Amino acid sequence: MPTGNLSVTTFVIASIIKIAIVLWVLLTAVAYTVWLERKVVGHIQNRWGPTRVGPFGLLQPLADGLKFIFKEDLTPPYVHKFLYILAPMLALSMSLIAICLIPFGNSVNIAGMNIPLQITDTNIALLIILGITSIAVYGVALAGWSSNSKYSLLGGLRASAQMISYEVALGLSLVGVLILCGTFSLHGIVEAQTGTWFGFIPKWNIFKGQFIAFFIYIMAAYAETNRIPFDLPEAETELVAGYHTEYSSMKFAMFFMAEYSNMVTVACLASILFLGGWTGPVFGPPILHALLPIFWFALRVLFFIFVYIWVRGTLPRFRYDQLMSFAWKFLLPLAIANVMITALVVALRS
Amino acid sequence: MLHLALFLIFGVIAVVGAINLIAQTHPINSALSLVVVMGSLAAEYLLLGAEFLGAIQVIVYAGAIMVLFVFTIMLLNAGAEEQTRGSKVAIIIGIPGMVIGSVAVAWALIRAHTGAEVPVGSLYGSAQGIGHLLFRDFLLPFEITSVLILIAIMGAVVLARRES
Amino acid sequence: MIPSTDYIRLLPELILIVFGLLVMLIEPLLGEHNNRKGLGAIALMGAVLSILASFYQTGYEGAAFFDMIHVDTFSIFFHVLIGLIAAVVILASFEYLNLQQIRYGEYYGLILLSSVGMMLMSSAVELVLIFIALEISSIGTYILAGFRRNAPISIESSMKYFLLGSFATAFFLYGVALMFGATGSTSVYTIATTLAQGATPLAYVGIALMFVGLGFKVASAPFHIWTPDVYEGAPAPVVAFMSTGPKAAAFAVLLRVLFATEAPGWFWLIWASAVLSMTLGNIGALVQNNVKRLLAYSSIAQAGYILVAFAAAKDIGISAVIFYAAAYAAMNVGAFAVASHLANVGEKYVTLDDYAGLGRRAPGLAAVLTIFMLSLIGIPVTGGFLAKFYVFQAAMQSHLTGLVIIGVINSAVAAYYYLRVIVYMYMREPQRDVPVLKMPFALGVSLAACLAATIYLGVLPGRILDYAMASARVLVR
Amino acid sequence: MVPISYYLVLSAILFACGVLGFLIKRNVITIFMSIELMLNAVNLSFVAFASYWQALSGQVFVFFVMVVAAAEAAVGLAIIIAVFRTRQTLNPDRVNLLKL
Repeated sequence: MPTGNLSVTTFVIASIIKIAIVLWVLLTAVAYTVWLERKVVGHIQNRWGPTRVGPFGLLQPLADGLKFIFKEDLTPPYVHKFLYILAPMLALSMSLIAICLIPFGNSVNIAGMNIPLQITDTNIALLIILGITSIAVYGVALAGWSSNSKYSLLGGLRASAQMISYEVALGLSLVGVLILCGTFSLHGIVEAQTGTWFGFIPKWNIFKGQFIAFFIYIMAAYAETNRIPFDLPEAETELVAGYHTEYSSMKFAMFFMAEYSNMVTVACLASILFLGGWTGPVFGPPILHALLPIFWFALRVLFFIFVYIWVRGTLPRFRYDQLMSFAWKFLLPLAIANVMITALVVALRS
Repeated sequence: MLHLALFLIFGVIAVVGAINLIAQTHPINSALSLVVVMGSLAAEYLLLGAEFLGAIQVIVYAGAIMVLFVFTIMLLNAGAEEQTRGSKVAIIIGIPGMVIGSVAVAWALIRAHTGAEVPVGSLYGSAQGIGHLLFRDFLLPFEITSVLILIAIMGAVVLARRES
Repeated sequence: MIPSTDYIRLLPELILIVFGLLVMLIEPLLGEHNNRKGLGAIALMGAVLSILASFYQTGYEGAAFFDMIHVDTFSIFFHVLIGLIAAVVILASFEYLNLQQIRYGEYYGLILLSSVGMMLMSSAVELVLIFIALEISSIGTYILAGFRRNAPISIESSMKYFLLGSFATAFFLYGVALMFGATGSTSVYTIATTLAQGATPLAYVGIALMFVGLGFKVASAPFHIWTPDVYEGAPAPVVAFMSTGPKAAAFAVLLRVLFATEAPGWFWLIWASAVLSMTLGNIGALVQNNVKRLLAYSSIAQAGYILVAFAAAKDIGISAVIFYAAAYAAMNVGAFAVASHLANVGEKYVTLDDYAGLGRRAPGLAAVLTIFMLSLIGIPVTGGFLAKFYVFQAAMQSHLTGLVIIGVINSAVAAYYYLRVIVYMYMREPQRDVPVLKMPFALGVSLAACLAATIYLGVLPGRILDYAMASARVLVR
Repeated sequence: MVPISYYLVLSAILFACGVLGFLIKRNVITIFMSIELMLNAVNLSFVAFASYWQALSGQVFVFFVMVVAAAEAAVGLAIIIAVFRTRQTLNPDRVNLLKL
């Protein structure tokens, strides 16, 4: 049962509170990921990044947000109006739904009630996330098509082809983890990674032989979120801005937010699947017992986001045919080999 | 009660989506209606306890097959369909045939004593359960689907490849 | 663990898969303009080996893979038949592919892999596997139909075949679903035991819907509309393949589904479909000028004759079906092989007028085609005669006088259009200059094989008939 | 509690919609989508009957139907693209080298 040991009312109230907190944290994280990106990339390129608004430019996200809201909301003529409006909404809402399946920590005890730090847990959480990411393709594809512009259409075509192709590798890279953990529940996957070898090597999946899977996942995830070096759909030099060329103001902001919140989701998923989620040393008073797991989790997510930005500051963009052959001729065989080897090892051991 | 309400909500969405699929003239609208139908069918699967299938339905049908359709529509940039008079044979034989067939199926369903109420999720279609069946009893069909997929890939490549 | 005998029971299919993969892997290694005959030779070897493997199965009858397939004399017969059809068609395709500038070696791979589906159809005893096998054979033939890609007519026939075929598959699937609903199982034998306790309306409707799907695959009326168009557009050797192989396999499935499950209420369905197929097929063929279309209508009518045997009593009826399937395969593959040779580059010469005067220009070819036509009419000393004879005999013994009368009248009507082809060949002056190419060796071999089979079945039917009888007994048990 | 027959009726309605779409639509892609709708309707029947008989094999069947649908989609769309290349139209009435 979904309610666990709680009454229905408390469950609903707790869920609403959790949803509010998660949304707030997520949107703040998205805003400050943008800030961080500009800062880090700035430093990599030997400049300062945003400095004017607030100390260290910390209020820059706020200013950006206000700018998006107050800009003229232009709907070009000749677009397919319904789909043109639907597309960004679809993109954003799908990326927000995905986050509600992510567990941020183990359950906490508040006033005698055991509340899991997760909006919802199901037996097939991972599958649902995969389903949501595959629906998210529509946002991009429809944006490209409904704009009725060549650049958008090409960007949309490229993006949907890219996302479908990399989804195969992404899905296969998870199979190894699933074989080791034997569950689709994200909570269960983290549980399966608790403990250490020799007291100091954590039993994370990445150390259980899923090293290659981890890298396949990371590469596929970059492509899924359309980030450099796989940001072909919005390659400015050839396609203006790709599928969102014709979008402005809030609708553009929605795509923007969707992209960054997808980054956060992907980073969360990577931490859960490969790096043991919230596991880590827990000590001190009860309040620390509750907060430390969240801290460890956040640390890992932050690490991934930093790597994202680092890669962006470092690597050039692929060519489109290279991108496709990389997915099909390199990542896919590698992922299949990983699945086969993992399955073989597990089968021989049992 | 909740079960019935959910069934009705998603059932109505599915039927409306199916009708919209027929009523729309632009293929992309039809495709999106079909995605809606598939999504609500996934919800119906969840109501029946087939949670693994529900997820797979979204991933495979809505997320892969229909994306392929949308992709093709975008690629061909096909406009709204023209209203030509189709083959009369299809209408003259097809529609009455369909009506008779529907009546027959409805009659059979009503007579089939399937009015039994089954509790929500009484048959829990977990990934484990399906996996056990798939890799034991249905091992051969499972392996043979690889031939099916191979033949489909080969065919698609041969047919869609441009002449050099 | 799966016992090793299970793999022997799957051996013909496994061999075809391996060779299909081999063709696929070698094809990209060949240069753009290289000849694909080598691939054809590999494919031929695969087909022949799988026929031998089917014979080898004789000592290993029984169920395999958790009761998914059932190897018995019935399935072995169809395995050999399908293997032979594949081998002969591959032989007949060597020249055709060169002539039509088709440089895709996948052609041979597709023939082998779709044969896998057809073979599995004949041995599967589980509706899941039957469905997948049916789809393998169908998808393979959809693609093959569009293989003459530079001709719009070919790709259009592929599209027509694909759309109508998938439509029919959906009906078949719905039938399976209702059958599953009526019995709680998809295994043919479990269904049989459940149905023996009394059938619900669900089972009746399920059978009817499954018949729609299978009726489409065997091109029986009223699900035959696609046949002439698809046969006209598809490459001629492919038509030889898809008018015999999938049809034989679909008849095998129909036999299993109807008789092994003791399904209820199919008699009048089959009866009506048989009458309609014979009549519509023959009437349609009367007015055709295109030889491929003519043969298409003729194959609809032939399906009708086979269905007559379905309606007859079980054992003799089934053996008549099996015998007819073999005879039909021999003469139809032969007829289409001749048509594919005469069609020439771009399939230009396919009308009856192009056949005028063939008796003088290419006496050998004309004689061969004449024999196939006589066999299709049902003239003694040919396989077609005995096949028809057994069908009508079985129907007579089951007191289906009405059906026999309709069938005989139809055969008489049919004689007109088959004879018309012969008349054109021998008694008409050619209207335009139609070049006849030299007979290549491979095609000659395949024609000789068809001819030999047709005559053999007409003169020495004993062994095949005994075998068919034994298969029939296995099926009804 | 919902009787299984409700699910079956829903599935039958969807199937009929698919058949109707196949018969009256004049765009090859939409016709193909109608076929997909029919397959989906059948899947619902399978899941409902699986629930009725308490037999997981019904759900496994749906699994196979999805595989087949995917294979069909790949081939079908390739065929449609090839037809479009030669005829520049998706209207089956204009793809008429073959008379029906």
